Amino acid sequence: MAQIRFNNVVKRFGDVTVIPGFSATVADGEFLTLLGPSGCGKTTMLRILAGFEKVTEGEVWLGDKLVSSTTTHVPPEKRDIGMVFQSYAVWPHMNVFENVAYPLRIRRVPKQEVQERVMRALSIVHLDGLEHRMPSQLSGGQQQRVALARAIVAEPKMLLLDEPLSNLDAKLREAMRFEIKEIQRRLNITVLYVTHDQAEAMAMSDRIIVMNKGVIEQEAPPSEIYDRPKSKFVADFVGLVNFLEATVVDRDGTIRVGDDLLLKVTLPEGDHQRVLAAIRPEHVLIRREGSGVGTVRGTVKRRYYLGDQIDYFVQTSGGEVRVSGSPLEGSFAEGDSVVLHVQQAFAFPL
Amino acid sequence: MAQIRFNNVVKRFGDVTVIPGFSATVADGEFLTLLGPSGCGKTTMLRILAGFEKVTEGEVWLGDKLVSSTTTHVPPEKRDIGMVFQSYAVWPHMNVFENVAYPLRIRRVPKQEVQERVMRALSIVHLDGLEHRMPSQLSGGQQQRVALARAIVAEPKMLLLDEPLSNLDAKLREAMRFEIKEIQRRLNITVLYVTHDQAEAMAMSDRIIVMNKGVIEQEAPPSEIYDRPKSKFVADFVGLVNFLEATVVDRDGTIRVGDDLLLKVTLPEGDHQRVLAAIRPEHVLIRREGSGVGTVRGTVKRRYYLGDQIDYFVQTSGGEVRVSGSPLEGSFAEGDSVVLHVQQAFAFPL
Amino acid sequence: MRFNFDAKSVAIALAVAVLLVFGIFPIALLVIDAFIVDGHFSLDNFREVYVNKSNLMAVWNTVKASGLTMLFSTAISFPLAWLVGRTDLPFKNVFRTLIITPYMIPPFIGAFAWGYLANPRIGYLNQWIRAVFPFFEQGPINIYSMNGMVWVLVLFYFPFSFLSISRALEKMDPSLEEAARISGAGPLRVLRNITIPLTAPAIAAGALLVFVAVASAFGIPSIIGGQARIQVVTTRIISYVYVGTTEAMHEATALAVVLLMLSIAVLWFSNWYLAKREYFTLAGKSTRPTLVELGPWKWPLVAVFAIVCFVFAILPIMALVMTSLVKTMGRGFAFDNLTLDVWRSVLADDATWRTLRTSLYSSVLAATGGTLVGLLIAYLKVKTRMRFRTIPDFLATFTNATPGIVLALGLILAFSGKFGLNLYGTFWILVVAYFVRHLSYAVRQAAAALEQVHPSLEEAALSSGASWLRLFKDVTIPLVGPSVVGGWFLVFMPSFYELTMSVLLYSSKATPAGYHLYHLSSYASPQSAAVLSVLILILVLIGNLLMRWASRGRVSL
Amino acid sequence: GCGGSSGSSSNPSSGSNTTTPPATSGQSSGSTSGQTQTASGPSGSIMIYTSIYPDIINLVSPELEKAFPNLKVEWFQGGTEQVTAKMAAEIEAGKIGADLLMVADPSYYVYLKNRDLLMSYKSENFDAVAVDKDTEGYAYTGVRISNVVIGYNTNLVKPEEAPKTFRELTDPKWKDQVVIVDPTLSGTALVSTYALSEKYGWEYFEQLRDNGAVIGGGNSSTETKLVTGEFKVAVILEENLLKVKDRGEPVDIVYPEDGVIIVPSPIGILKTTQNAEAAKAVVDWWLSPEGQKAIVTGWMHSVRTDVESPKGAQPLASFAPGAMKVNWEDLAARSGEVKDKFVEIMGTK
Ligand SMILES: Nc1ncnc2c1ncn2[C@@H]1O[C@H](COP(=O)(O)OP(=O)(O)OP(=O)(O)O)[C@@H](O)[C@H]1O
Ligand SMILES: Nc1ncnc2c1ncn2[C@@H]1O[C@H](COP(=O)(O)OP(=O)(O)OP(=O)(O)O)[C@@H](O)[C@H]1O
Ligand SMILES: [Fe+3]
Ligand SMILES: [Mg+2]
Ligand SMILES: [Mg+2]
Repeated sequence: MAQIRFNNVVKRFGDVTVIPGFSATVADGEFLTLLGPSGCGKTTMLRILAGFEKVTEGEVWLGDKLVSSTTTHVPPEKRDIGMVFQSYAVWPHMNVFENVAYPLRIRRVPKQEVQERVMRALSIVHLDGLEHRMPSQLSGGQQQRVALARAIVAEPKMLLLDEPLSNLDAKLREAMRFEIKEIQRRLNITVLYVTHDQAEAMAMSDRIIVMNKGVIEQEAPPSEIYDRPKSKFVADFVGLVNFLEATVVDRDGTIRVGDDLLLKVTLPEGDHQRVLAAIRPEHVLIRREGSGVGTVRGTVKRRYYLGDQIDYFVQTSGGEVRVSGSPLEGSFAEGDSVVLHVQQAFAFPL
Repeated sequence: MAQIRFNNVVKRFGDVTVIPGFSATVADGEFLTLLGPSGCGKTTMLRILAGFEKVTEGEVWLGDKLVSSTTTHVPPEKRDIGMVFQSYAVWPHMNVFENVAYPLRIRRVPKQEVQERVMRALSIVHLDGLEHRMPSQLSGGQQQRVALARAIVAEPKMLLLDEPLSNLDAKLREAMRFEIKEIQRRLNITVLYVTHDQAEAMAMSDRIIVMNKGVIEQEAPPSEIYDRPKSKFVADFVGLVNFLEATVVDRDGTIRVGDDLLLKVTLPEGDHQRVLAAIRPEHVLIRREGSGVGTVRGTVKRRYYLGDQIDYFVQTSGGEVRVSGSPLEGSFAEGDSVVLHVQQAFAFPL
Repeated sequence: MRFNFDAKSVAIALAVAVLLVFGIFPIALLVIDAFIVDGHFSLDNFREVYVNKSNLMAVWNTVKASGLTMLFSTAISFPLAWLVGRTDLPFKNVFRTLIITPYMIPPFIGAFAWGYLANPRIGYLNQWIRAVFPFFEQGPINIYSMNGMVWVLVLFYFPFSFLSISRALEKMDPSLEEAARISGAGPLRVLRNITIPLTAPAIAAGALLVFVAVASAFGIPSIIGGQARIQVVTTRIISYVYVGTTEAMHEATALAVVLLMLSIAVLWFSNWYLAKREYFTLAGKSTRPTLVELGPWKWPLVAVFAIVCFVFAILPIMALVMTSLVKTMGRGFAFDNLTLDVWRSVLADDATWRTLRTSLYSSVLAATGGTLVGLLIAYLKVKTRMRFRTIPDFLATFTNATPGIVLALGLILAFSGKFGLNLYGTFWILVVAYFVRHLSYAVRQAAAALEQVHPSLEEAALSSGASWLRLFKDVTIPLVGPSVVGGWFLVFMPSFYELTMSVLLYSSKATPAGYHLYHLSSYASPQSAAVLSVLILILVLIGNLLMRWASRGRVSL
Repeated sequence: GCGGSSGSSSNPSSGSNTTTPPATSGQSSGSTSGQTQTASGPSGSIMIYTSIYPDIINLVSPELEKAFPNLKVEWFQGGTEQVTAKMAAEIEAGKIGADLLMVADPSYYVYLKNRDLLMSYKSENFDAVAVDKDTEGYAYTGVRISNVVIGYNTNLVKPEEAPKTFRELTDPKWKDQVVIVDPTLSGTALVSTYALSEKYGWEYFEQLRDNGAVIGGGNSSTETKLVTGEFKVAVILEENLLKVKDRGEPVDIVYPEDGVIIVPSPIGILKTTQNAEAAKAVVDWWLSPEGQKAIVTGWMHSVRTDVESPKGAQPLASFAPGAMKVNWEDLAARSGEVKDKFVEIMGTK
């Protein structure tokens, strides 16, 4: 059983309160991602779950077992966890093979099987052939993959991955994502994942917890996080968004940005005169012409070519709006006069 | 003068040849990105340039000064560089302020000015208020930003950044990108940048060098790399691509993939009967209907929601094709029958 | 390769030059002389010395005593160092200092103290034990045996391993251990697989120092070994030297060569073992220092540690104090036989303070110089790729393995003006002697600490534009700081009470405390010697407190 | 150099050929000499290497200062063995720091004389010396007398039960109760070892060993073991016993009937001295009743018959006739061998 329950966990380092109160449940076999700005407490939560940090207050349950509270503390090695540390923590005195084999040796896996499983894990992380290298003879990404292989080799009940792919190139990262997902599915293990890569979070997670300063901002499946962000913070943090001040025109949800952009939104609760309109770049079409609700005229200020897309910053009467265009739809130059067609928008209290 | 010239640089560690031969020139004030798979030698090249590794063969010139060769070696501290290490290398015995102030102290900057410049650098990397923390009291991303602040604080002639943003969240990463670009423009310094983030590379670089196993595969501005990849490797490594086998139908550049997908491409040199067609997901429109050159019928096999886009894997007669759809264009379900409109494609020798 | 006149090479070259001139040159003079008989090259001295049965026996005893002491020292040090370095043990700062106080007592005085405590007839300990268990007629503890000698040796020399191991443990990135915990290993397993192997450089450094220090030690073996009828190489060497003839001096040197060989063998083995691995446990990504919580073990372990400290430190000091307080030693410790006269006379003696001052100056200079040169030699060995980089380390080990008496003779030979430099008869010969004899303590501590430091930390300073000297001062030294302080102390302390060389090298202008101690113990009374060594101990402890206070806890033992 | 001869080149009195002994009266401590010899006494400086006790040095220093106001007397003090080791190195380095040598072991002077390192000087007090002296070359002369005797702890042994002879120490009565001084550490112990082995053969030491006799280290640590009662009986220097007995410790002395071992420690001038006049004057002073009194204060016997024995000691004359004979030349030649043999016997159980 690897259901996880955090019960109002509080963590303080000296005077600094890092986690003011964290409650969440992770289902058995779930893939949960922690998203949040640098320094918001993600690593701290993983370390609490792993048993490296004690809780200042609150409880952590694994299944029906209390593993952490102010009075109880099950040691890390009794929690059956695989973990990738943000700092890798690859052992400098062991070669690659020995590093990865370690969790198996601890579990007294027969020698022959150790050999096989280590080689399999190494080939999963594309490190075949480097098993006799020492960590200092590896590149950063290679070390990170050693850490990943070590975490998965023993097929633990629970995987805690702290930015396990941050130093890998896009290709490899995608391959690794796939492998991790594969392992999770095959063994039905619970995964707690920390990443800064939004695509990673969206593609892999069953559920995402967005944290801010140690507090949960929203806890929902990826699409909900993206499409129905509960707060300005979430909208801003996950994906790109333009924030523009708007006036409520009609209580049915019509708001106006600047002089001429009318938008239909779900108004936030409460009686607001003015709200913040949030528009995602990919929810805007950029065209030469157009008019009506959701359209606004503007001028291309800056243009960034990103390969698979082109980013434009367009000056409108309501402010600068960032828009993503497909390279297929033709390209606009800086200074061009364009019409933006906003397809979808949110509104938050100012 | 911070023009950099690598003259057939070779690097071996014992028996392992990491760089078989590297020649390139970086112009003064240029922003050059090294892209390449994990372990291909990017860090090694930066370290050679910084002077931490000696060259096994070849020469490195800074302006008109030979700084590295088999007989010459200008020590790192004489090269006026700022560097962010892949492993941060934040000094554990100094607090944040002292870490960042160090390059200034070395340059005997007056105390008052040190204070100002350090605080400015810290605010650039969004670490205001943490200046008295010790590194062990910082999160991973915070440490990485200390390393970045330390690299830029003295405004060196040359910045070597080895995945400086890998542990930062998307928001912060974008802010940092902007700051780095800003500094580069303002001071007209030369930047050598290593990243795994393709968007980062595309957005920031004047030029990109794509490396593979220590060898330069292509060296060109971002758009060229993306749109006119010289090799299958480059096409594959930079951005996403579908590779499908194709038969040359006409020497003018018409090829056929599977039974019915006809494409117009620039044929690779040589007399090929069969070629490899490369199609980027974002160069394909996914629609319910359509026909003609560049279209092919298929069935949606899998669908991934990524927030700002939706990825489809579509089975066609020529193989599975990955396509990126905009959430605006309506959504297709797994099993739907669709028509793909390929707008653009490359061809490589098989 | 073009030769670079950079600061790094110059500093290292200077350090090596100092070692060669002051350490190797004098020894070489003697050793070369030992090969010359009647003006011709000859192995006669060596043959003479090494066919002698007693000498061979002594070599074996030396190997045995040094080996056993090394083993036990390491075995004791590791758990204690771990407790103070990595756990939340209460009072650990007190324990840390207390446990190494034996090192602050001159070994031969300590040997006397243990004689008072544990001689089979009237040792205090044995008397107490017999009071509780009357069925013992004698003993039961006999300090005058191989076991007894090893016991005393361990007490006096284990601080070498304790200091280096505890520093290494403190500096280690805890996530390395955590990674093993999470792999399913229990704390003991982690200790075995991760902690111990990763602190191998520190363990080896300590073990090596203990071995070499014991092999070249004279005080304890002569006092305890003599009565136990255990001859070791140093006691044999002394007996040659004390013949007083030039020929005997050469024979002594020839015999001392076996100690050099032994020490090379041990150092070579340790280098070979360490070379196979990497030990970077202090890298560029900092992780949170976590202390192992002892939980319910906390207070039992405090009790155990307290007992250990009591036996190691308090008991012998008590024996010394008790001895120093009696009127007549023949009547033992009884209330009507107590007096403060001895204390009064030692404290009032002008010579006490004069010699203490001389020792303070000379040993501070020796320790500071030794630390600096040692750090550079260690740096050369660990952090550069220069050819022959390990050789100075070997040479420093030579000077450490050479018994004090032989080294002193070499220094007289070398520095009485025959070769241009005339230090003999001045204060500086003492500084040189202390420096040379104890240099390798600093080298070992520094080398073990440097092995831990990931190169990127230094590279970051270079890329910040720091010259090597700055880098060394700002980054390298602070990173290995506690070990450097430990190394300094390890050189300082034995220099402060050094006796064997001091007795030959002192002059009326510069008389060190070691000579005074010798004088008190052999001409005045063992009581006044006890007073002086307790006085030294108190002064050093006060010094440590002051240092800790002045540096706000950063610099201390 | 070790300072000994540094100031001697400017010796104004080097031309004078008659040196009046500083104190001839023998009653008061140099009071007359101070007035008469001030202007013409030896000057410069002189270095004495010695093994006499620092207390004695402290005692005589003011006296010497009074006697030779222009002379700076410097001391290097250490055990005989340390002094000789230092000398060995200095000889090798070609730079002997000492002008005057006063160590315990007579055989060492034989060695130095054989190497032609001692200056021949017949002191005006030479004839007053009653013990071994170099009557052929005048290279050295005895200046103080130490005796190896038997000591016992009076708390543990009644006077009537105390051993009377060295021989008796091999008696089972003294099993495990005897402590002796290590000849590898002490020159006087070397002499006694040599003398006993000559008299009784090496079997004597084998028997001692089998009887559980123990090596107690140097004289002082052996003394402590006797005083504290760790051992009942010790073979040790008389002067050590006299000193602690005076301090109130429970020890007493037996002058063994099979012969006390008398060690007449000499004084000699090094040939290399730069200040021979001063050296000679100081030798004269040491041999004068004045100097000899200081010796006696240090619990040793005087070499002169006209000076009393130390407090608590039997007069030399009472045991000198029965003393063991020592052939100093032979010992000088064989000291290494003697030590080896001793170690070989005692170093095995
Ligand atoms: N010992 C400490 N004392 C004070 N504050 C601390 C200490 N250790 C960590 N912190 C703070 O706790 C916060 C949470 O740290 P944590 O490592 O959990 O962040 P994170 O979310 O993992 O960030 P990142 O994405 O940058 O790795 C940080 O702001 C950090 O500065
Ligand atoms: N001492 C060494 N001995 C043998 N091979 C080494 C040594 N050091 C590095 N390598 C190899 O050199 C190659 C290049 O390493 P480098 O660190 O430059 O890669 P990188 O491109 O920076 O990779 P990453 O993106 O993973 O950081 C790697 O394959 C690595 O395994
Ligand atoms: Fe003596
Ligand atoms: Mg983190
Ligand atoms: Mg790298």
